[in-house]
Amino acid sequence: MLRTEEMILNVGPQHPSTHGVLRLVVKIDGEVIQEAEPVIGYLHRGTEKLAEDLTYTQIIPYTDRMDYLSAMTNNYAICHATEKLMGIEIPERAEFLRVIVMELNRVASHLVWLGTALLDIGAMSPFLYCFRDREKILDLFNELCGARITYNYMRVGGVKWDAPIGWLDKIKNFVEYMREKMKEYHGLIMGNEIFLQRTKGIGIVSHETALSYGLSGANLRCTGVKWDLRKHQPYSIYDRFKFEVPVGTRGDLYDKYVCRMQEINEALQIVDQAVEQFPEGGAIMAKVPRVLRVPEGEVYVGIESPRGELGCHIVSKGKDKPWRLKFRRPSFYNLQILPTMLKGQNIANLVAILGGIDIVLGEVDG
Amino acid sequence: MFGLLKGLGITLKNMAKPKVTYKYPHEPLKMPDRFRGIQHFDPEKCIVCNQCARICPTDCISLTGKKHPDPGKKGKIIDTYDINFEICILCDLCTEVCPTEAIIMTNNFELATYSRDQLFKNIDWLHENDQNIRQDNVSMKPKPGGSKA
Amino acid sequence: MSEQEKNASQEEKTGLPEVDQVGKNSVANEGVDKRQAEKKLDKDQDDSPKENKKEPSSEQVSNVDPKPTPKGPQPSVTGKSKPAATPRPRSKPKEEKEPLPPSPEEPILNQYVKIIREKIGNEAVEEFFINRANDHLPTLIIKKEAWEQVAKLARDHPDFSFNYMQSCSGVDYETHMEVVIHLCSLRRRKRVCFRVRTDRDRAKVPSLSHIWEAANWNEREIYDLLGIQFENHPKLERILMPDHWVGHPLRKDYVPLDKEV
Amino acid sequence: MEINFENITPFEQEQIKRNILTTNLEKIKAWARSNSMWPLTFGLACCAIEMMGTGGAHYDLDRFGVIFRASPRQSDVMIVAGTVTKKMAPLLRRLYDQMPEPKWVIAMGSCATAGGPYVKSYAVVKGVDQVVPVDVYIPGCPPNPAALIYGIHKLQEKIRYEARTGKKVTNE
Repeated sequence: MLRTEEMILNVGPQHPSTHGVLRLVVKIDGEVIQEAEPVIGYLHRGTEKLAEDLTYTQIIPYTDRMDYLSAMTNNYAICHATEKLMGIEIPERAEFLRVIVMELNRVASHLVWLGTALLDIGAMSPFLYCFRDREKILDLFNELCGARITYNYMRVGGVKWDAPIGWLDKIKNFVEYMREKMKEYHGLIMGNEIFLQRTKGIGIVSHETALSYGLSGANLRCTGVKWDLRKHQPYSIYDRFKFEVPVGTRGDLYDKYVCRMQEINEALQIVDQAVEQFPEGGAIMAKVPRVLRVPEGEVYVGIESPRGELGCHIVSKGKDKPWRLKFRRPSFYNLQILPTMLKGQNIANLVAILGGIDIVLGEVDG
Repeated sequence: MFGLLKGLGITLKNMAKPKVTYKYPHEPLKMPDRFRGIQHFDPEKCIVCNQCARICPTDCISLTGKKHPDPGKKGKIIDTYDINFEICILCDLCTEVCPTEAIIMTNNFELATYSRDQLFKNIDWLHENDQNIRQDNVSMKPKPGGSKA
Repeated sequence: MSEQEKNASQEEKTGLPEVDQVGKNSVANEGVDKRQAEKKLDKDQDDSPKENKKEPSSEQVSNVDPKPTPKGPQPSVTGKSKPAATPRPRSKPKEEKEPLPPSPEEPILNQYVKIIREKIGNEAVEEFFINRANDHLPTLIIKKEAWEQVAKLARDHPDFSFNYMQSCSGVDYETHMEVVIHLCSLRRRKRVCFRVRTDRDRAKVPSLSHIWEAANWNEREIYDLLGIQFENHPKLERILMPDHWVGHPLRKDYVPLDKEV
Repeated sequence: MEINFENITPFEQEQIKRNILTTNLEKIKAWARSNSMWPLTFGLACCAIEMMGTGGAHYDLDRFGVIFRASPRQSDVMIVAGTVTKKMAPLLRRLYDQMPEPKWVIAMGSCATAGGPYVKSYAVVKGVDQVVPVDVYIPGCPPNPAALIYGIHKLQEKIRYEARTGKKVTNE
């Protein structure tokens, strides 16, 4: 029997495999992790405090920079919460545009996850493929709103830009293209023995634990809990589209992978339907006062971002600036379970598990 | 083992596909019309309403106006107009609120510099920056082109 | 206070005498009556929304004002549900004419209150109302002493079964602090909002991290940014800011120590 | 070997010019360095995603000899991509100190340049140049990959220029 010694290993905050500036203090015994403690806050920028000094329109660009992989959903969260508090109903055309961009953004975000998570377990080429296809989505966004990552696209009461000429056809083509590519990814990854060995049975979470930790998104669904806010607490116009909520059974990394891949398919399906049903003409902005004075009150809305439930809690005191703005950041909740998942695992699985959670540090730290 | 070979086959298939890489530094990169690069400012159109400075989330715009030299006319004309491009986040809100389209976006993005001082753009620089100006500025109004057909 | 609750819970275990049960029910009914009375008040006060709006703005300028803002800090039935009554274009047309028709969630809210009052004690619920702007979200303000018990009840009682914590945030109201949790029951597909108030200077709330694990980091974050202490928290340390940081940034009176690095 | 320059014909002179590269060591060093800049992946926030995107297939930084390294010991350039918070600043400095000389820093995005959108925040460093010396600033939030490539080219130019003239480029 080899005698081993306990040792404390510091991973991060600057590390190629941490998805951002996460620091992990890991206590290992030989190869086995005894204890892991995430240290976060290296990207805490005080968005919530800044938001107290900004008007509701000015906050929207800041939400872009929180979860920078899916800025559209963040835009939507703040706009949706504000609209709820003010009682604004937004035009149908704007709703469709919002759903299209949000679902496209979900695809883009999952592609980044797929590329980087596979990079973590040693596969280089999926990264290049994923970024190649993600670039197509970013080009579409670039054409729509003039930015690639930080869109600032939605406004309280609608959206900023109408779809340019021919944009919807491009989306249709993209959906076709992406479906083709999904088959390619499937062939590239699914049969790969190394991938299966590195993911099957690794990082298992039971659904009770997942619920107690408040996990959401694919992290929750891979444990078998069918919970998708688009379906179960419908917002926007998601009740008009047919889509499935993919769930896993075991709750390991492989299930997470399968869930997310199917989510891409479902998102493409929603985009397809939205483009089909896209209304002819119509306004893209509701009638909104120039200065947004939000009536007094408190509101919490949760929406389904690619990472899980993104909530926005606004406390308003009847001014044009929020009294308190708090985001329920899904990555913050999802990261919390990491010590539990890492306990007793091999050190080599650390990055694989971390990659599987799909965190965005800008969101964890707020 | 079969799975690995299958993946390799897909990789090989992709080798024959056309290149996707842009030849950027050798050929200029065409950006879409709505792309947000840096602002262009037209002093003649400005009515010194201060809306852009007020909407800016980072307060990077500062402007001063002076009285109209022609005493018969009312209003002000612009005197200085500075954008501190160090902290501009290109959120496009200034061009959105401008009633006269005095400040509009351009597609120029080649702005890297050796010093921070050069990122402080004054009225002359912004006026000279008149290439690749965005055509489509009335964003909120519906356009017929965006419809299904 | 806590002794009383202990007694109450003990009574529960030992099997309650029937008289007591009836008494509690009547109290619950009283609560409803009071609510309705307040509703009427609301109608009367509704005519002067502008005056109310001005007051908080003046208060924010001068932080010293000891008086609570008329509406925000004391979310009574009148204050919170007012936005619904103002003549704005509402998403739900049924609310347009009558200032406050009964909310569809009201029986559920009353049931919640009844259960909590039965199981824990009359004083456990301070106030309760429906947050109309937020999809008729039942909102309950809980006494600090009963916070932990209510949370446990909310998770375990079959009529609640709120097994999922949606959000946990702290709010600084300048007069007091508040911890707001939004719970969700996946089985019943219902949401609820619980709030607890605490003193501003010695902010202290019992921790819920042993009930929902999700509360653990959230409470650390609230402690870090707002300075609310959580009793019995396993590891109450700063989470976002560096350990040596001075002050709690999200407090309204926070002054940054250094302008630059 | 002695070469008598007096009696070579103009034709021979032409041949010499074409076939023999006369240069000095500094220039060669600068040429080599500028064409194999290995940046340290110092991705912090949104800009990191654009930096990854630049490394992806469409922009392909490998064309310019820019290959991302994970270790500071192997890299010459630090691309600070994202918001530097006060908690992160000491670590940034340490990583910079760990890099071998000669080293350069690119501040990518307005956060790294001056704090950007978070210029009023309590937790953010207002410009990475307060912590480490910066050679090239790339504005934008986040700069698009082409802007990053332009910035890298700007740095290459700077390296070559400094070697050629021996002068420091500061405000040229």
